[in-house]
Amino acid sequence: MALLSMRDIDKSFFGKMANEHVNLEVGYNEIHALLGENGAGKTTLMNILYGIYTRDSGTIEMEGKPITFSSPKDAIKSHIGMVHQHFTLVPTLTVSENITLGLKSPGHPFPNRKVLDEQIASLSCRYGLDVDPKAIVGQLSVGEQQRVEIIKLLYRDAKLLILDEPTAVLTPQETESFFTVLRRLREDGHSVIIITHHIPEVLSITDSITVLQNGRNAGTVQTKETNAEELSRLMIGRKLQGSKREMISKQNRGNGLVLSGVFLSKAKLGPLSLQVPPGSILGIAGVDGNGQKELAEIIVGIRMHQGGTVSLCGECLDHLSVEQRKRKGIGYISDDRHKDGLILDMDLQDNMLLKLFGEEGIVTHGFVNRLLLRKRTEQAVAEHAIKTSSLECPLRYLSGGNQQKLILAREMAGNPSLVVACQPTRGLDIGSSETVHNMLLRLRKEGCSILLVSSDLDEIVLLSDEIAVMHGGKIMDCLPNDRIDLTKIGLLMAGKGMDA
Amino acid sequence: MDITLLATSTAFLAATIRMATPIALAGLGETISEKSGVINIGVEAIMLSGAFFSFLGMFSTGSVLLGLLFGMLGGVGASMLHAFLSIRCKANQTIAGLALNFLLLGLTSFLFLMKFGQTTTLPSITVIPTVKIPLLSRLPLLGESLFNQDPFVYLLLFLVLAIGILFYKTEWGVILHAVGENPRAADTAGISVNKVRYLACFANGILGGLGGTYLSMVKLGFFMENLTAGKGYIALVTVILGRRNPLGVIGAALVIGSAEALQIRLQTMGTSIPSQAFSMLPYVVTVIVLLFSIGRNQDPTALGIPYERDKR
Amino acid sequence: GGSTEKKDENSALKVALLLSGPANDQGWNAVAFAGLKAAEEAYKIETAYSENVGIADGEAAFTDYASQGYDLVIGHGFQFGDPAVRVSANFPKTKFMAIESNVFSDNAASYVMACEQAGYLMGMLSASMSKTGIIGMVGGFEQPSIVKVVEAYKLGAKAVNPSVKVLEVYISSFTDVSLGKEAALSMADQGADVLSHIANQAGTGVIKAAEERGLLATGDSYDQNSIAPNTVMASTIYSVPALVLSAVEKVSTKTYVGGVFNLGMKDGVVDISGYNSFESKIPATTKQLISDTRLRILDGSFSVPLIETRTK
Amino acid sequence: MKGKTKTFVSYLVIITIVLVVSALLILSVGSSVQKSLHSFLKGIAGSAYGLSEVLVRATPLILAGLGVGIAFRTGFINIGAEGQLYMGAIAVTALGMFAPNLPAYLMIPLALLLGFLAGALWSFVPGLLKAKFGISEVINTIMFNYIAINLVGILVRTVLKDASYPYPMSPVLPKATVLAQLFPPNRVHAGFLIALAFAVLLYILLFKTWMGFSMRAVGLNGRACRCAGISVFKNVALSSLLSGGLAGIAGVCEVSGLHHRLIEGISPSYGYLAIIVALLGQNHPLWIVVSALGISALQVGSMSMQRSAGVPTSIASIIMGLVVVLILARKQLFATAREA
Ligand SMILES: Nc1ncnc2c1ncn2[C@@H]1O[C@H](COP(=O)(O)OP(=O)(O)OP(=O)(O)O)[C@@H](O)[C@H]1O
Ligand SMILES: Nc1ncnc2c1ncn2[C@@H]1O[C@H](COP(=O)(O)OP(=O)(O)OP(=O)(O)O)[C@@H](O)[C@H]1O
Ligand SMILES: [Mg+2]
Ligand SMILES: [Mg+2]
Repeated sequence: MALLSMRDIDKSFFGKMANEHVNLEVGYNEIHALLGENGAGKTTLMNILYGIYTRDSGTIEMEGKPITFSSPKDAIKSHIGMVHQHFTLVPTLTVSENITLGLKSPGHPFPNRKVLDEQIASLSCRYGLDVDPKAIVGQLSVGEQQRVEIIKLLYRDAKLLILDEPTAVLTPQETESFFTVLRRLREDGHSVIIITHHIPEVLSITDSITVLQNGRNAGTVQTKETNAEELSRLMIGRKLQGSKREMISKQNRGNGLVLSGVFLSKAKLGPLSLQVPPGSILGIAGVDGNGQKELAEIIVGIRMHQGGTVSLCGECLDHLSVEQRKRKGIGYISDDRHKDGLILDMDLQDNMLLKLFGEEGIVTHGFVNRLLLRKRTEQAVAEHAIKTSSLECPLRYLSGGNQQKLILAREMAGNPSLVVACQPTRGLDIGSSETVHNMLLRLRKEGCSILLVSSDLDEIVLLSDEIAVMHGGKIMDCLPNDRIDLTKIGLLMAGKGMDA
Repeated sequence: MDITLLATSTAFLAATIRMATPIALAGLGETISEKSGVINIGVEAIMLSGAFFSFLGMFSTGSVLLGLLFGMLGGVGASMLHAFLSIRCKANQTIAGLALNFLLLGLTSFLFLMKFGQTTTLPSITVIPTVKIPLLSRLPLLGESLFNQDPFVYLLLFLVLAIGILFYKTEWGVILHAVGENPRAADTAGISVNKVRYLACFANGILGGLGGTYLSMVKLGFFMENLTAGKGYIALVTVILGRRNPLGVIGAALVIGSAEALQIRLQTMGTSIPSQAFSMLPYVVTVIVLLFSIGRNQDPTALGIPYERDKR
Repeated sequence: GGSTEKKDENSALKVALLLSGPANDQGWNAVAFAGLKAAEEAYKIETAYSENVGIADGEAAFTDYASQGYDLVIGHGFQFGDPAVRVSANFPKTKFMAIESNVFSDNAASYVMACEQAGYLMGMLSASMSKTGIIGMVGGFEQPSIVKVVEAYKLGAKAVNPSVKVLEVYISSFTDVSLGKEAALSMADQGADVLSHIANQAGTGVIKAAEERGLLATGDSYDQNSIAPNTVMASTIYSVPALVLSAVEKVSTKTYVGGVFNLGMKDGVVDISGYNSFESKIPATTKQLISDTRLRILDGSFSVPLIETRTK
Repeated sequence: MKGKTKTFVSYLVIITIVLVVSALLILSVGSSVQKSLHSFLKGIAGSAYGLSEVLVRATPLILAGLGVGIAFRTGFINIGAEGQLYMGAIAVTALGMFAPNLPAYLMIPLALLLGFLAGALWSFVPGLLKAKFGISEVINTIMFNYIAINLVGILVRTVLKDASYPYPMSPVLPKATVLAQLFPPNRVHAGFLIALAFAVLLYILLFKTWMGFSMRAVGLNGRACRCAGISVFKNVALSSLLSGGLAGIAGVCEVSGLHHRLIEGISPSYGYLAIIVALLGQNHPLWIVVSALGISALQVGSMSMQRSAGVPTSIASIIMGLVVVLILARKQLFATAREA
C-alpha cells in the first residue's frame, strides 16, 4: 500500500484545465520527483493535496484512507507539510515564532519561548538544519529561510513533505547539504515529493518520478531505470538542442561597462572594479544576498553608490537617472519579475511600454502611439514565441516562462549596449531556460555587454566569457571561462580564502 | 493665566482623560482590526451605533448592563457588516468604511426619530457615575485625575494592559501579526485567516461600540443625531500615531485629548482671535505629531488587501 | 419660472419652514419646528418643513416649496437670506422670510428677533446667583445671532455685579454635545458656578455638565428646565409661533412686504421662562430686579445694546 | 451573453432591494409610499428645475470625483477632497475681493487657476509627505479637511469678511467672477460644462498619454516603475496636485456658479461623496460622470421626497449607504447564488 495515492484529479481555472485525470502515487520512505514544464500543473496538484485548492473531481487516499482537505489545517493534521515555491514565512517574526505559528504549545496561549527554542535547536541539530531560533526571518538569506521552512514542517510532525522547487535558490554546496538532509529524512521514515526543473538533481536524489505535461500524466518511472534524455522527452516532448556559446573574435569595440572602485558601505558593497567588454558575458557567481542585487541596481541606477565610477562605452553614468540610463541603452532583468519587472495587472503592450517609451516614435508630444506600440508588441510576441491569449491579456495570467520571455524581449529591444540579467532563468523549466539562454547569447553576438548574475553555476559556466565570484560584497576572483575550476569557485562562493 | 500651570492642573488632566477615553477605546479596537489586515475607516459608524444602541438599551430597560451589552452589540453589528464586505465580498475596504458611515448616520437618526419622535423634551438616562479608588486617588498630581474617574477609564487602563499582553506575549498576538503581515503564510501554517480577521473585526466592534457607549452612557446621558461628531476619524489617527501599539494608541489619544482640552481653556482666557483658530488646534497638533513618524511606516503588509486562497 | 399652480382663495394658507439642522436639536431649530406646529393648530394653516437644509440646498428648497404653491416659505437662519431673495424674483406671488438675516426684496423679508433682550436678563440672573463671581457662557458659532446674545449676557451680568468675571467660549459647533460639555466643565474647573449656553444641541452638554457638578445653569430657546430640573433656573424663550402668526396675518391680509423687521419682547417674540423649581430659591430682590428690567425693556425705557461682533 | 445578463439581473435585484427597503422605511414613518416615489421622481425629472438641480449637484461631485479618481489610480488615497474644495472656494473669494476690477475674461480663468493651485497645495502637502516620507495620506488628508473648514471659519470672520455686514461671510463677489447660468432661472451654470470638459481631458490624460500611463503604472506597482525609470515620487506628487486641483476647481464653481460669496458650509460633504462617486465609477473619468449624476439624482430626489411627502432626509443617507454596500457585495453575492 502506498503512503499517498491521488487518482483522477481534475482541476480547472476559468475553464482551462490545469490538471486532467492526474494520478500520483508516493510510497513510504520514498523521495518522489514531480517533473514538468512551467504550467504543467505541478503546483496545482500539490496545492490540491495540501488543501489550498479544492479539486473539481478525483480521490485522494493517505495510507489507504480517503481524505478531503478543505484547508491546510486538515493537511497538517494528516501529517502533510508543504514548502511553497514562494516562501510562506512572516518576515517580521522570528524563526521560532514562524515555526510554531498557530500551534498550541504547553501553556497556551502563553508560549514558553525558551523551551520552544530548545526544541527547535535540537530538531535543527538532528537534521543538520542550522538556524538561530531568535533571528528575524526577514534578515535571513534564502538558504536559511528554506531551512526554516523545513524545520517548520518537521516541527509539525510532517510525514510527507512537499517541496516546490526548493533548490532554485540554492548554491551547489547548499543543494548538496540540502540533499543530505533529504536522505536523512528518508531514513527517518519520511517521504518527500520534490518539484524541480534540474534533471541531474532528480537523478541523484529521487527514487521515482512522475512527469506531467499540459496538466496530464506523461509517465511515471523508477529513477534507476531512466536517464536525462528520456525525462526531457517526457517533459517537453522533444530533445533539447542545448545552447552553445560561439567564439567571437575580439574586435575592439570600446570598453563596454567599466566599474572602478565602486562602493556602498550601507549595503556592505565593494569597493569593486570590473569590466564587461561589448560582445561578452561576465558571469557573477555567488550565493544570493552577497551584494549581487545591489551591484546590479547600482549599475542600472536604482541605487546610488557612494564612491567610484560606473561608465558605459567611456561615458560616465554616475549622475544619470534610471530613465537616462535606459535611454543610453541599458536593459535590466531583475531576479524578482513580479515585483520589479512587471506590472501584473497591465497587459502585454503596457508592459512593453515600460521600456519602449524611450524609443523614437512611441511617445510623441507626450502621447503614446498605441498603433506602433501594438505593432512592436506583436513583433516581440511572434519573434520569441510568447504564448498568450491576446495582447490585452494581463500579465498575471501568463505562465512564468512567458512572463520572463516578455521581459527579455522588452529589455532586448532597441539594440541595448548593456544588459544586466539577474537570475534570468530562476523558476523556469528546461525549455524556457534554453530559450532565455539563446536570447542572451544572441544579444552577445550583437555586441552587447552582458552582466549575468546567477546562483546557478551550470548556467554561469554555460554562458559566460569570464566568471567573477562575489562574496560579502566583494569580488573574490575573476577568471576567464576556459580556466575555471568548479570546486575552487564553490569555495570562493562560500568565502573560503583565495589561496585555497 | 499661566499655561504651564494650567496644563499640569488636575482638572486639565482629568479633562484630557475624558476626551481621550472614547477615542482610545475605539482606537484600540481599530488597532486590532488593522493588525489583522482589515482597515475600517468606518470607526465613526461603529461608535455612533454603539452610542445609539447603548442609549436605547438603557433607556428602554433601565439596566446599565443591558445598556452596555446593547452598545457593544451595536458596535459589533456595524463592524461585522464591514467585515462581511471586506472579507467575504473582498470589497474595497476604504469605500466600505465610508458607506458604513453614511449608512449608520442615517440609520441611527432614523431609529431615534422613530422611537422618540420630534420632541423638545430630551429623553435621557442617568450617567454612570465616577468611582473613586480609595488609596490610589490620593496619589499626588495623577491620583485625582486618574483614579477618580468613571469605570470606563479603569476599563481602558485594563484593556491597554490586556491588549499589550495579547499582542506581545501570546501566540494569539503572533497569529494576528502573521495574518496581517503574510496571510498566505498564516494559511499554510494551518491558521484560518478569515476567521482571525472576523474575530479581529468583532473585537473592533466591541471596543468601538464601547467608545460610543462612553459618550452616551457616561459622558452625556442622552443620544442625538451625529453624536460622535468626527471622533471616529480621530480614533483612526490614534492608530497611526500610536503605530498600532496599545500604549502608543493611548498616548496618541491623550495628546489629541489634551489639545482639545487646551483649546477650550485657551479660549476661556479670552482673546479676539476667531474661535476656529482654537478648534483647529487638535488637527494641527495631529499633523505635527505625524511629522515625527517620518520614515517609520509600519503598516501591516496585507493591510486592506483581501485574502484569496487561490489567487496566484 | 413662476408659481403656476392655481389656488382656491378660500383654502388654508400654506406655510413651509426650512431648518438648517435637525428638528430635534434642543434649541434653535426645535423651537422653530414647535412653533410651526403650534401655529398650524392655532391658525388652521397647512404646513411643511425640511430639516438639515445646507447652504447648498437652500435655494432648491425655496424654489420647490414656492412651485408647490406654498404662500409663505420661511428660512430659519441668517444663511437663508440670500437664497430667499434670489428665489423671490422668480416667484413674485409667493412670500419669503428669512429669520435673523438682513436682506430683502419686494416679497422677501428678514425678521430679526431681539434675542439679546433675553440674554441680558439671563446675564443678570446668572451674575446674581453666582457665589464665586465667575460665570460661564458657551456659544455655538461665532456669528451675530449668537454673539449679540453673549455680549448682552455679559452686559447684564456686569450691570448686577461690575466685578463679575464672565468666561466665554465659542465651540464652533451646534452639534458636538461632548465638546459643549467639556467646554462647560473647563469653566467649572476655573471656578464658574453658573453656566449658560446658546449652542442648541451642543448646549445640552453644558446643562449636563452643570448638573453633574451640582452647579446652576440657564437654558436657551425654550424652557429647558425639563433637561435638568434642579439645575436650569430659567431659559430664554424665542416664540416662533408669534413670529409665524405675525407673518401669516400679513400674508392673509396682503400686507406682507419686504424689509428688515426687528421683533422683540414687546412683540411677544422674545421672553424668558418662569423659574420652575427655582421660584423659591432665587432671592426676591433678584426676581424683582429682573422683572423691573423686563418691564423697562417692554415699555421701551431701556434698550439692550445690540453688539454683533465679539468684544474682549 | 450570459455574463451580461447576469450583471443586468444583479443590478435589477439591487434596485429591487433598495426600493423595498425604502418603502419599508417610508411606511414606518407613516408616509405614503406612492406619494414618496412620485415626489422622488418628480423632484428629479418632473421639471426643468429638478433636472437642473441634478446637474448643479453633479458639478462638484464630478470635479472632486475626478480628483479622487486620479489620486486612487496612482495609489494616493485622497480622503481630503472636502478640504481641497474649500481651499478653492477661498481662492476665488480672495481673488474677487482683492482684484475686483479684473475683466471677466481674465477673472474666470484666473479664478480657476488660483482655485486649482489652492486645492493642489492642500493635497500636495500630504502627497509630499507620503511620497517622500511614507506618512499615511489617509490621516493627513482627513486632518487637512478639518483644518480647511476651520480656516474658512477664520477667514470669513477676518480678512474675507464683508465689512458692512456682521455675519460671517464674504461680500458678494464682483460680476466678473460669476459663472453664467445656462438656462436661467434654473441654477445649472457653466461649471457643469467645465466639469464635463475636465472629465474628457482627464480621460485623454489617463489613457492616451505617457504621463497618464506612468501614473497608472505607479499606482499598480511602484517598485517596477522605479526599476523601469519612472519616478514614483514625481507621479504621486503630480497626481496629488491634479487631484487637489480638481477638487479646488469644484470649490471655485460652487462659489462662482452658485453662492457668489464665501460662506461656511457650502459643501454638504461633497468631498466625501466624491470618494464614493470615484469608486462607483471605478476611477474611470467617464464613468465618474455617470456615477456623479446618479448620486446627485438620489440626493435631489430624496430631498424632494422630504419636502413633499415628509420623509426624513436620514433616509437618503441610509439609502446611499445601502446602495454602496450592495454594489460592493454584488459580485460575491451573485457568484455564490449561482454556484449554490
Ligand atoms: N486566471 C486566468 N484567467 C484568464 N485566463 C487565464 C488565466 N490563467 C491562465 N489564463 C490563460 O491561459 C494561458 C496559458 O497560461 P499557462 O500559465 O497555462 O501557460 P503555460 O502553458 O504554463 O505556458 P509555458 O509553456 O510558458 O509554461 C494564458 O495565456 C492566459 O491567457
Ligand atoms: N490560481 C490560479 N488561477 C488561475 N490559473 C491558475 C492558477 N493557478 C494555476 N493556474 C494555471 O494552471 C496551470 C498550471 O499551473 P501550475 O502553477 O500548477 O504550473 P506548474 O507546473 O507549477 O508550473 P511552474 O513550473 O511554472 O511552477 C497554468 O496554466 C496556470 O496558468
Ligand atoms: Mg506556470
Ligand atoms: Mg509551480
